[in-house]
Amino acid sequence: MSSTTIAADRPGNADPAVTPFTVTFLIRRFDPEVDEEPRWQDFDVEMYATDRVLDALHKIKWEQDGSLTFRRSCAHGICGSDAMRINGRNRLACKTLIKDLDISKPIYVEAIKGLPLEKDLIVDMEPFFASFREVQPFLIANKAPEGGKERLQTVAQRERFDDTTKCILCAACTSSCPVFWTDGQYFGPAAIVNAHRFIFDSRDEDAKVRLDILNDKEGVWRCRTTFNCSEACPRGIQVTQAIAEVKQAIMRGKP
Amino acid sequence: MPQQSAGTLTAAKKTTTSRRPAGTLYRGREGMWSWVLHRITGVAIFFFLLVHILDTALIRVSPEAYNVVIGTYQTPLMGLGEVALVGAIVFHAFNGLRIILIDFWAGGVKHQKLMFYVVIALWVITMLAFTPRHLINVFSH
Amino acid sequence: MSATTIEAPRSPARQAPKRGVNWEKWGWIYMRASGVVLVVLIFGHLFFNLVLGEGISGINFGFVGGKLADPFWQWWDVAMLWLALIHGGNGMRTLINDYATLPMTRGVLKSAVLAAVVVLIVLGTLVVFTFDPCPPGSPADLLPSFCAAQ
Amino acid sequence: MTQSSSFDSADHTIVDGVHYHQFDVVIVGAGGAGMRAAIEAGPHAKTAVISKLYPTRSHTGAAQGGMAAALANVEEDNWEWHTFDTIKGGDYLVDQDAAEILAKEAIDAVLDLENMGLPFNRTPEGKIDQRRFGGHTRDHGKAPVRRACYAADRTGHMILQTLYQNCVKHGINFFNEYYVLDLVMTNVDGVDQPSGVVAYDLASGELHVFQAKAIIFATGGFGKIYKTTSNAHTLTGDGVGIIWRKGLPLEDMEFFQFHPTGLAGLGILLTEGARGEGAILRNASGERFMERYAPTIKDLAPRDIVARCMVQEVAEGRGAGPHKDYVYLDCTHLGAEVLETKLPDITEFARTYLGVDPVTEPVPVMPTAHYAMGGIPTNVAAEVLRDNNTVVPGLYAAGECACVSVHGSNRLGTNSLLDINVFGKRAGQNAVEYSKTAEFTPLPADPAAAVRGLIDSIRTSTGTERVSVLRKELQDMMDAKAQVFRTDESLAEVTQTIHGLRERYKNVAVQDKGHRFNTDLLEAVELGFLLDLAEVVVFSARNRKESRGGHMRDDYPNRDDETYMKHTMAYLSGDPHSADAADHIRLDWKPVTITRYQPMERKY
Ligand SMILES: Cc1cc2nc3c(=O)[nH]c(=O)nc-3n(C[C@H](O)[C@H](O)[C@H](O)COP(=O)(O)OP(=O)(O)OC[C@H]3O[C@@H](n4cnc5c(N)ncnc54)[C@H](O)[C@@H]3O)c2cc1C
Ligand code: HEM
Ligand code: SF4
Ligand code: F3S
Ligand code: FES
Repeated sequence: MSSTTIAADRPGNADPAVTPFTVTFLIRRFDPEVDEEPRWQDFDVEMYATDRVLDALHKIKWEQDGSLTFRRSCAHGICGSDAMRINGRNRLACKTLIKDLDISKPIYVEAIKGLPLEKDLIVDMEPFFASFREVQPFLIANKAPEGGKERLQTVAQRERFDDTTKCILCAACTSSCPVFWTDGQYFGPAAIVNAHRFIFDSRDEDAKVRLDILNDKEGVWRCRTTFNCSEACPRGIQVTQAIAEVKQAIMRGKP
Repeated sequence: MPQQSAGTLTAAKKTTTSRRPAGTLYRGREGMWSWVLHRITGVAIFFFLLVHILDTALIRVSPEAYNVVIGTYQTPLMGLGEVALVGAIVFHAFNGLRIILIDFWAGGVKHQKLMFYVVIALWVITMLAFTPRHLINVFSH
Repeated sequence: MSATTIEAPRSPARQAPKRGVNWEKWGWIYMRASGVVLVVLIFGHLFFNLVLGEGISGINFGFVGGKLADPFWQWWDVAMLWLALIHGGNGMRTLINDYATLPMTRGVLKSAVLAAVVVLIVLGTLVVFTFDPCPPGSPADLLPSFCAAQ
Repeated sequence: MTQSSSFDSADHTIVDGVHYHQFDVVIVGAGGAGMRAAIEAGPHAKTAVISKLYPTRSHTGAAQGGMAAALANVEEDNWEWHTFDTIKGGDYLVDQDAAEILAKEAIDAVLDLENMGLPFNRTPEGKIDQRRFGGHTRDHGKAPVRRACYAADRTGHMILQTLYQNCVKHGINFFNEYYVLDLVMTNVDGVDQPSGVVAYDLASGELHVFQAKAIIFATGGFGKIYKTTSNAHTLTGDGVGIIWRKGLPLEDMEFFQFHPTGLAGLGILLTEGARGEGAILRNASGERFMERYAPTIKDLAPRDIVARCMVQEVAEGRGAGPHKDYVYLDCTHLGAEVLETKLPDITEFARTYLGVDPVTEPVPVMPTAHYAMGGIPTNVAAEVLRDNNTVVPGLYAAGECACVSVHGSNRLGTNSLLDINVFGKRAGQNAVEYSKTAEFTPLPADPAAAVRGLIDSIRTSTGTERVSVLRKELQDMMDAKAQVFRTDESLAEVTQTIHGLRERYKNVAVQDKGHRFNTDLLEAVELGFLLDLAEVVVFSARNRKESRGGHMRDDYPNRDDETYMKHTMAYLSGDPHSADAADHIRLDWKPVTITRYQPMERKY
């Protein structure tokens, strides 16, 4: 696997990276068929500085305990499968390098918070996607484009919503939000980000509906600007900024 | 179909699924901790305000009654409590302004961390000015 | 060159809220507007009462009565009373919505906050506008200095 | 349960613990091809999309550079040139009627996506912007042309999101994290007809049988037969493997594309769009070596050629780094502005994963296993073929798992995103048409029996072999012996290894014996498919004693049109455990459709 490639194959490594060292991982396990409560379990893994937390999880699963369960696919931060809480912060395991963590202490890994825990690092994503679907995250444009061609859009108009098109629906933001943790009813930053992506798209004709949806009790007004979402977003989306822009648009009554 | 087959599932499904993970404390940054403080101070001020209105209302009852109650505010212990209260109000007020700037000033989101440290700095300055003055008043009588 | 035509979307699962006054939005705006005014009012209040003169030790019926005899301070305090209580009450409502998940508890707590806010606003306003700074029969040394002149 | 919208329990019955569903159209796979088909099928027929991943996790989202279409938005272009480039790029092993359809329908495919909301980069006039890409030329090879429509270096991400958004709009039924593990065939009048699929629900471990009139396979590639690959961990070729095990043929499996610019040692892709924007490949001494190999289009030569040149540079000692085992992709002259706006993601990949900043330093790169040109043979209507001419009624395939063949022996960059849209759409439309007149084929008794047997045997196995060990041996071997350069000897060695691994696989055990979210178990199942597919790749490769496109034989370095101007068709024809692959794999040929362009020597 590319992920377990030893550092010696890798270019650009400073020397310290070539010697492996032992890292302790504390992982919050939960087997729904056995456990009543989640429990912490520790694993020692040989790692290189340039390895990622996902590599460690793979090493544990493949060499020590096959029952360790987590989602992953692309292994380079574009599919959004492996958001988890690493040392108390939401991160993608495949984008978190060992060298960026303090390995003198154990590394804590647990599932993201606020969504129902299913098994080990897996949570039920359905409530998350349900919120996403509710903001009508698709282009609504009733007029046919001229001449059966593309709808025109200036470079500046395209730039307006560029940031929020990057979302990979990993839920790192929503599950880092203290307001979302409270009762799980809040739409959450990810849904707002995806609404923003269409509200500010010059081709879209139904920004009003989305603004109405987010003007709801569980909508943008529940955001308390705690910025956890922006800190957590692996795509570097300025989530709180997007939420602020939606709030402004609601107050203006138009995008 | 045989019992151990993949198609059959053990019954306990629903009872064990939906549980909210607790786990470690989330390590948020400036934004989260400022909110935690804002929330705590807001609640504290609210409860103080309830009491404060009631005690002030005693001026309608009689000067004596009012003076008795206000007298308790002038004890050294309460004096320290007042420092805490003013500290809470000052933080809540400055951080409230920070939140308002985040919401309405275009550069607010970008500079929220800086503004948090400004809030802390202003809070320290205000408290350095207020505390000695107040404690002298409390302890010199 | 025909591009795929796309039919109307399914109806949203959560109905878009009906038009009308949106309390969440106005509550949010109110928190900010009142916050700005409150900074002035509360800081003024604290400065006048705790910093000037003898600070807390100087506060007694005479001091407060003297202040509240002045319409300027009357309106100052009433404004502070209303703005702060509604601000604080609305803030408490947010907290209750966040942390009290049972509908029953939510209802009870919110009613309690509402009751407290209403009662105190009424009480406070009445006190400020109806009280007499020089109640007859009270010892003169407890009263504001101007009472003697009456 | 994790399906998205209107699925409710009243829709299905449970018999002996197995859930039974009925849909007119069942689509396996929710990548670009699957969801493009769903958008066609959903509104007109009762449709289900079954996917082992949440749709937005599919690997289409990893595609970066662009999607080709001769829109001529920025310079003169037309679909005939695009057709020619596709055919030449595929080293003439392309079925030319299919390539023509691909190039012609490309224009609508891009406009469809734009109209669905895809945020393409724009020209100053507000039209869809286009960039250069390897092998795409004006007027039959005169010079590179701007043909790739793109959205920064996130084109695939935008396509995947846009298609998912439109599936939400249409309220498509998704069954997410359901692993399809078998195609159910019913013997009707002596002929096996597809009647449904069997899926394993990851969340519960329960089995679901989906009876369907029309079934579309859109399960993507199988890059995980290699160690160094741009493909996701989940691209294990399950769909192709299922078809294989049914005795249906696989086409042109020896042609696997190695993308020149994978991050060295990691395989994470840096798009060809980087070279489209002007980045240059250099060897250790800083020489722009592609000038020597392809004087006209240099770094923008097709991938097979560039990959080969890179491996050659390294083999001849001109590689860079402490082990002289990679070359450089030099973007430094592009400037921070271009990198941050047009290539932001790959800039970040290099920074995150290698700690190299492309703005100031050249990035170490080496070829990485990228794309399967071969797969399930289909005609241009996306119907799956049972042999060279006969279709399997009601069975369709589209996307990377299918072989139409528009890519021949080497796919041009940006033609795959195009492929999934053009043939995904066709598959969807044709499946609906078919389902309107067809009847349900009755299911056999206990259609889930085979899958249940497979799952149970792995779950209860007390063997001693570990999945990860076997998989690593397979992948290491494939990288070492069946990569960019192959010889009869190296391929024979891999065949031996695979046979050994297959024997050991019988003895594989999993530690997780549970029912819920048992990914341990599924990795074991996936390894089974990897072994099957690797064997077909290697066996087909041994049989093609020539070099063409992505298939480079050191021992037969020339293209041999006389003997090999034809597609390989491989069939499973015996017990896969037999020691000699020839005892269980039967190879056949299928002619290449040639319409306008006679094979010529391929020079750039
Ligand atoms: C890094 C990278 C960059 C690329 N860049 C470009 C580019 O710039 N331009 C271009 O044209 N092409 C590019 N390609 C190629 C192109 O992206 C892919 O070939 C194409 O996206 C494949 O789409 P697909 O729909 O066939 O498969 P995928 O998107 O891989 O989807 C496969 C689907 O099948 C499902 N599935 C698989 N097995 C099962 C099963 N057993 N049961 C149920 N569901 C299953 C999966 O869940 C998934 O939803 C790139 C590829 C990679 C890897
Ligand atoms: C001094 C000036 C004040 C300012 C500038 C101010 C500002 C604010 C602002 C902007 C908010 C909204 C926070 C958000 O939406 O995230 C808020 C919340 C709150 N305020 Fe104030 N406030 C002030 C005084 C008070 C007073 C006097 C009280 C008590 C009565 C109070 C109690 C609260 C409470 C309970 C909240 C809710 C906290 C939360 O939801 O997290 N505030 N304040
Ligand atoms: S906004 Fe960022 S953190 Fe949130 S879901 Fe999208 S990519 Fe993930
Ligand atoms: S974390 Fe939550 S409170 Fe707002 S700023 Fe982000 S949504
Ligand atoms: S595995 Fe795809 S984002 Fe981490």
